[in-house]
Amino acid sequence: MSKPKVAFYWCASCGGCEETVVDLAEDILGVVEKVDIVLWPVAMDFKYRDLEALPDRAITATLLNGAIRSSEQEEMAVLLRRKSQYLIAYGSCAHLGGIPGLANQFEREAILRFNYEEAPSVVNEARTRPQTVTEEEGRRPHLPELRHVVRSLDQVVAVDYYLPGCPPTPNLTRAAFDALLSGRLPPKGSVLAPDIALCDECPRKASRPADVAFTQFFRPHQKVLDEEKCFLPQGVVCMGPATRSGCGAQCPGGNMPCTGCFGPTSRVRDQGAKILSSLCANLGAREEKEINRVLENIPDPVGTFYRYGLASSRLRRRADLTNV
Amino acid sequence: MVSSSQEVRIGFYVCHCGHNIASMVDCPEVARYVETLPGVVLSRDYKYMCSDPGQELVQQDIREFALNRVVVASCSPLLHEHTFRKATAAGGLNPFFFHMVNIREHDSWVHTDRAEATAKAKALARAAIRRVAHHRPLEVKQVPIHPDVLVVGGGIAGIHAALTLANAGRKVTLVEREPTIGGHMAKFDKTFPTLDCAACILTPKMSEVGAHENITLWTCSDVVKMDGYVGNYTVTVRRRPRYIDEELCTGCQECISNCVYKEPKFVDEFNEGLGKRKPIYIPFPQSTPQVVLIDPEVCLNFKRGVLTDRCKKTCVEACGDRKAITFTQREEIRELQVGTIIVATGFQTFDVKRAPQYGYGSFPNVYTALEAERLVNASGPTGGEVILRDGTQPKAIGIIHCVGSRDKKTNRWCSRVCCMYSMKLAHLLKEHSGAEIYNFYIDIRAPGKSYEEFYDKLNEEGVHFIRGRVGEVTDWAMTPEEEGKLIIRVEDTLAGFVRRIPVNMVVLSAGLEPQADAQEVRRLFNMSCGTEGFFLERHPKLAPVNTFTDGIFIAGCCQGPRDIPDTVAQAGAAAAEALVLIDRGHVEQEPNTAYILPDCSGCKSCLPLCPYTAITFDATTHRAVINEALCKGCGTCVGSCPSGSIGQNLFEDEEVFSEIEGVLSE
Amino acid sequence: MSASASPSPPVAPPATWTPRIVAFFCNWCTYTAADLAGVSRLKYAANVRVIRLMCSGRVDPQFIVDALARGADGVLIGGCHPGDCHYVEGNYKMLRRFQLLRRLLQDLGIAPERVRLEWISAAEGERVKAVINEMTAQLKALGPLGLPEKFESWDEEIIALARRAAEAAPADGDAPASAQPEEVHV
Amino acid sequence: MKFSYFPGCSLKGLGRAYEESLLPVMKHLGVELVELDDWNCCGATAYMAVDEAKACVLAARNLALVERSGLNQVLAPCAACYLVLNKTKHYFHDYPSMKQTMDRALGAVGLRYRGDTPVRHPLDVLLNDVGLDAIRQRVVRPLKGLKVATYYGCQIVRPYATFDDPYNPTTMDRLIEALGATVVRYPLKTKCCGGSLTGTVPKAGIRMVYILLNEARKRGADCLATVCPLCQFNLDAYHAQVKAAYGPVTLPTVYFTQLMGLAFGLPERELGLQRAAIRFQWRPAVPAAPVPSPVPA
Amino acid sequence: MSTSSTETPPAGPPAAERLPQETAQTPAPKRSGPEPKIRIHRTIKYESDRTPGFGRDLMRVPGCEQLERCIQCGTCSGVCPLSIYMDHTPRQVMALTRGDFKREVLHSHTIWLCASCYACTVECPQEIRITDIMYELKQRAIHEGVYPRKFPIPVLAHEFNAMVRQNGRITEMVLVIRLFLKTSWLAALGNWRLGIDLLRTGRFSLRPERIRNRGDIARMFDAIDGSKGGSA
Repeated sequence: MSKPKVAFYWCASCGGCEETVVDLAEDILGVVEKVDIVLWPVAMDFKYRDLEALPDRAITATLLNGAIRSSEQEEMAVLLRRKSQYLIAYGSCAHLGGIPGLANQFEREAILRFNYEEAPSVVNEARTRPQTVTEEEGRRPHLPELRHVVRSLDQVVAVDYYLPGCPPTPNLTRAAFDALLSGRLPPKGSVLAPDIALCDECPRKASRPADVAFTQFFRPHQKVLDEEKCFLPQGVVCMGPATRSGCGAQCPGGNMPCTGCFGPTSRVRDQGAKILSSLCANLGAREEKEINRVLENIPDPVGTFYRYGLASSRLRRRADLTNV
Repeated sequence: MVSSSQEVRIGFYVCHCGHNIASMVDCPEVARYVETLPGVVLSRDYKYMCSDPGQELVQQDIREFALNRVVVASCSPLLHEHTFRKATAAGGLNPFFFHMVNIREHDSWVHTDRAEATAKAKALARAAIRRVAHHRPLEVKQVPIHPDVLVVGGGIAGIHAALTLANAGRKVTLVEREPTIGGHMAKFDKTFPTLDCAACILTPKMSEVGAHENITLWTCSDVVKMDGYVGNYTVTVRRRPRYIDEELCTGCQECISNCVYKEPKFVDEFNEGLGKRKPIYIPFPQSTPQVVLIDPEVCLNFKRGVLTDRCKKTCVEACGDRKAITFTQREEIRELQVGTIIVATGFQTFDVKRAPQYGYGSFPNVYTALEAERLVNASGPTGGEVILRDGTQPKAIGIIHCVGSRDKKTNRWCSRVCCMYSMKLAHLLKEHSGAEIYNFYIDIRAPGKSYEEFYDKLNEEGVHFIRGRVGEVTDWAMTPEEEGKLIIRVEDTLAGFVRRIPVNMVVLSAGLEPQADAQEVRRLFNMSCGTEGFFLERHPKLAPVNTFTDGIFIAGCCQGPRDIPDTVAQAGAAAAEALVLIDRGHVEQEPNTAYILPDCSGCKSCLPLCPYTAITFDATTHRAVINEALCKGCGTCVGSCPSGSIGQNLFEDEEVFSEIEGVLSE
Repeated sequence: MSASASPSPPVAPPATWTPRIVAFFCNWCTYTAADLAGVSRLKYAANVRVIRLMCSGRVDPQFIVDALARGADGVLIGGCHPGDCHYVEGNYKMLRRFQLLRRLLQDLGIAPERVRLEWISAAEGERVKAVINEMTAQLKALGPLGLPEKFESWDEEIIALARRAAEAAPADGDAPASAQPEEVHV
Repeated sequence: MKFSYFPGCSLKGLGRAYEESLLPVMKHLGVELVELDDWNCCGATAYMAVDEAKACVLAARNLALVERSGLNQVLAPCAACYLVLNKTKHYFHDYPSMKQTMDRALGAVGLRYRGDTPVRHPLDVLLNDVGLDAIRQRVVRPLKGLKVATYYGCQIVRPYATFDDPYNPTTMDRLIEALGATVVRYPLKTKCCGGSLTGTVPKAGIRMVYILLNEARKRGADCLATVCPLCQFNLDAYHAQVKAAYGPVTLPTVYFTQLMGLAFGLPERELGLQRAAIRFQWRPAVPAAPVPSPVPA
Repeated sequence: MSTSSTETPPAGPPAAERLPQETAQTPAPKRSGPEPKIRIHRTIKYESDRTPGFGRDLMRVPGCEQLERCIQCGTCSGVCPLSIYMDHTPRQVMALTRGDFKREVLHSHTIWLCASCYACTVECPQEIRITDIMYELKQRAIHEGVYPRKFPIPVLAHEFNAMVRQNGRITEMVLVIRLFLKTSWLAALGNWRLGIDLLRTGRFSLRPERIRNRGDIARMFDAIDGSKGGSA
């Protein structure tokens, strides 16, 4: 058994990342030939105790996707960290918190209350909520606890590399495997994608004029989008200028603006603040009233600018005003 | 990108500034605290850091302790950053390894709790210590200075500045909005306190301007645009038509006597509307240039500014072969290259109608001070006789001080010259009419050389001084002696009771205020205005003729009310400041320019943000490029770059973040 | 949302608590006005820390969120009056950012009064004093923002986890979870 | 056009002729006035001198009642009421401590004042809402040949009014000229009538009345037109005392609304003219045109 | 001009503000028995004559803040229609107040002569609200009980207060009658013709005006008693 061991794991995520391994298509065969997959919940049955039984650092690399929200996910993250030589945050959720991270706009209590009591579709007169421990017929099953905030993987355990994307593209995954297997690894902590914004590889780049002054914003569904032209002069928010490249500009290729899943470049501390700065500075209006009229069509700045990055933003999550 | 591989060795100095800082900030304690911070090799407190020994201390320490960063906590960097950069350089370091902390203007002078002020000083110092670690060596650029000068405004300030520069051999362009130079001073009869005739001292200087080989005089002209930076300004001037070819007109004025209007009929601006002039006229006999002009609003040959054929053109006939009259003259736009600019645009007098309680406009015998100037002037509309609008001669005259001055509802400031000019007018009016003169004042402000003596002289002459701000000027009489007169109701505050004083003439000593277009002029030349609207000097004491824009200087009443001696002195100072720049031949530019990092994605977001078009898109590399010569260092593109791919010397992201961290990590 | 839901609710501010304000002042107008306030010996609250930039246009919204995240209770931005910017329109650029940023912060539960943009010309030393005092009073009424404390309270969960992990594998050479996760990130 | 109407104590007492002429004139112009239910003393001048806070509370009760009534503007014809209501509104906004006081007092009687009710004077409404054109159209008996000295007094132009120039108010001048009369230049138009001093320090008060009457007479006025019940009372009721101190000066003082009523051809007996000590007599040179029916409200 | 400094001053007081019919001579006070030629009293002020803090305290009242800016220009007196009768001109009242001369200010009859015409407030170049300061001074004089007992103005104010508290409105004639009863019978008699005029013209009404919710006023006052708006 000299083949390196590889694990895939899945925390708070949609599962799409695990599927991407299949997106490697025939290359998957090459990978499988060279490695042993020891953990892959979406495809293989595997027990916690089996994993625990492995010696520490026995797994060469673990590709963990999903954000960390529950105590169980935390435990798995810690366990996998211990068993792995390289822990790779795989995909936007593990990298930045991802879509689940948007929950950080709300208090945990509010989330529980809404989902178990107040949502229109809920019938729960007893106001029952999931408990971490219950007693039933003499047994005491445990349920994971929901943590106060959604975290990116590196906010829970040390991470060696990041593979960005929602989900990461096969090319990047393939390159990561190649690097891992060949040992030609970049410095620890690197994001395994180019450190330059998406526009660099966007086919629409050349169509952007040098004098954009926004007078109106549209959401993608509000307008018939020109398939060739840069989205920004069309008044559609595109996160491309504030987002790492490496995806091959797939969304613009499908006539949708970039939503920022690769996260910011290394030179940026807060992706949302940066795109906000750039878009607003380029508004045409001068009067407060007119400025706000134009900006009105960005109805949800948090959801727009921090779609993937709220959990790793400078403000990280909603502050609790009730205690302030 | 900004860190230096070398080990950081910081020297920190906290200045007592005598008691200015030390009385509110525990300087030794700050020094002790900073010594504990990472990277700090030595930390000292010292009485006067800006003194020579203070600066030498820095130089010695750099050499002795192999310092490679210097932080001084003292006054505002706007005051002494330059000083300490020089000291750092003299110690053998790049001057930009220095950073300054403002614990005087922003701390000791504005706070009252010693513990809080000391804590603040520590926080600011901590931020600087963190920041300075990121500093890098930078080069200062030198830009040559164009030796020509523009002077804007041809009053006594502009005239004096232009002559000073021209006599020093510099080429000067003097731009004046009116058809003649001379400004307000040309309207005065006498000047206080010496009572020498304004024309006698001004007109020789005016003619000298007109004749000087180094001065180009453009009247009827406005500056409409200014571009560039210190040493290299491009100025656009609009020259309005006067319908006379200045080169051909000899100033014989035969055209005026031959105008179809036999009698002067139109409001004479120079005489404050007290006299009349013709459509073709010269503002006053000593006008410079000695060239007539045509008022197209009233000239029969123009109907509402459009050329018609309604006149026999007798003026043209009179001009004959000289052919100086050109009805078809058009507005011209000219461009100038200059290195420095002196703005001397003067003031306007307060519109006394804004103080309706004094009845100007309702009662014909209420005059403004400038009208009174013309009335006592031998070359004025009445030949110097004090004859009122109703044809009578006054037996009693009230002069009301502070009209539109020291009044929060109009202008808050003291106009500084009114006390003196009111007394001058009191003297002249008494001399010319023999009337009883009452001065109504709040306080007499006579702080100049020989001014108090002038006040004494007026008292000796029997001019009445009543301390009290007049409540109203009215025409309703209560006693027979008041019938048909203007009655001034005032508290004689020194006597402690209210008085009613009937007079035949009231003179309103209007205050001085900024020109109506001061705000536009300010924007034009990139200057600031104080709250009252006068142009703001860079420092009230140490840089009174400098503005916040290098190479632009101010002189005269555009900076604030002042009298003629002060104006002339200030104009000389402004000329000297311009000469300093010109003679040095170059200016040094702060190296705070922005630059594009290699990881630019070419998204073009920054291109429209630069007001100086310093950022362009390189079509071959598909990246943005910043032209360092055009960049002025505002950093707007840096703050807006969505991928963090623009840096700015002296204000790098890391430097600012480290400051934020520094001020907040307690 | 009950206070008890948080792992350790922020403690009520002590009576001596004063808000911390980070101010970004443009070199030409507001910084100069603050100098003028000093020269005029005006007195104002000592809790403001001024960072000098050349223009309000340089104020990157990242600076603002960073200051709040690091414990500022309020951020004050001072620039030249509209039309007066030394760099033509840097202040307008800041105004535009400010409008959306304030909305964004509000959506994140941060009171809009905590971030303030003021036009203060070089002559308005009095205004510097008035604005700082007024903002201090407003922030006092709002109470501490306390983001670092909040982050710390969340981190208790992670510190506990790291401790458990360390107990489970004391010999493990790899670094346990960091107590300062945001520092780990790139 | 509909206003809440705050008459104030004077218009129910000494100044009832003002109300008697104001109501029909406003009705005639289609301005509906709804008397504020259960209004109380505005807290006027004398009260301000005893306790400013209480005066403000009194005024605030009225303003709160207006807001409760659902009408969004209040018309205060009396100069003192106009001033006090406006002053209270200013204090409410300018001084947090005053606002607290008002809130507390009103809270005790279950009322609340929000602070946004405009307080209007009839002159303001007539000039700016009704308009001179509409007024001119109503004139059937132009007051041609009548010389009027317009007397505004102090408190409607100072210090809170914004609808006219405090130095040289002209709203009443323009209104009276629209009625066909001639306005004489009267420099005392904003001088004080003596206020309550006629009653308390007669020597000072009577002198002021004399000056006002005498100057108007000297300038050829047939009458003084006023906007304030106290001014009207002072200028009308003390002729005997004036005569005793300074000799006879007889000049009638009318409310501007009375002149309007006359010009509109409204019945004289319904304009309260009989309530003056010095009766105002005016017979037009031209016979009246038929009176048009009032504008529907 | 009669007032030229070189000429002999006129015999009487200055003619200004004197009505043609007024006597040029200030009437001499009626005296009985021999009086000294001149009566003197101390006018010098010692520090102990001041009430330190009086001015500062007054400036804390809403509307009175600007007093500290007074430049003693006299505009207030210049426009005041009553300044001709005042023992201290309004300007002097400002100076005395600011100088903490509480006794002089509260005993001055200037504050009782102010007719609240606001001319001074509108004209003051320092935007001092002099009328409001006069109100505040009146209130303090009443509070301290230093006004003349039968001086009509404070009495009027007091009666006004009582009537409003009770009825919510003012019945002017009742007020006037009470005023005369409490101050001077003589004055009431002197005004008999006025009363007749009022009766004749239907303006003399003694029917008390009342509001419906009469308790309201008292309840409101009780709610704020002891807490003056300004001092909070």
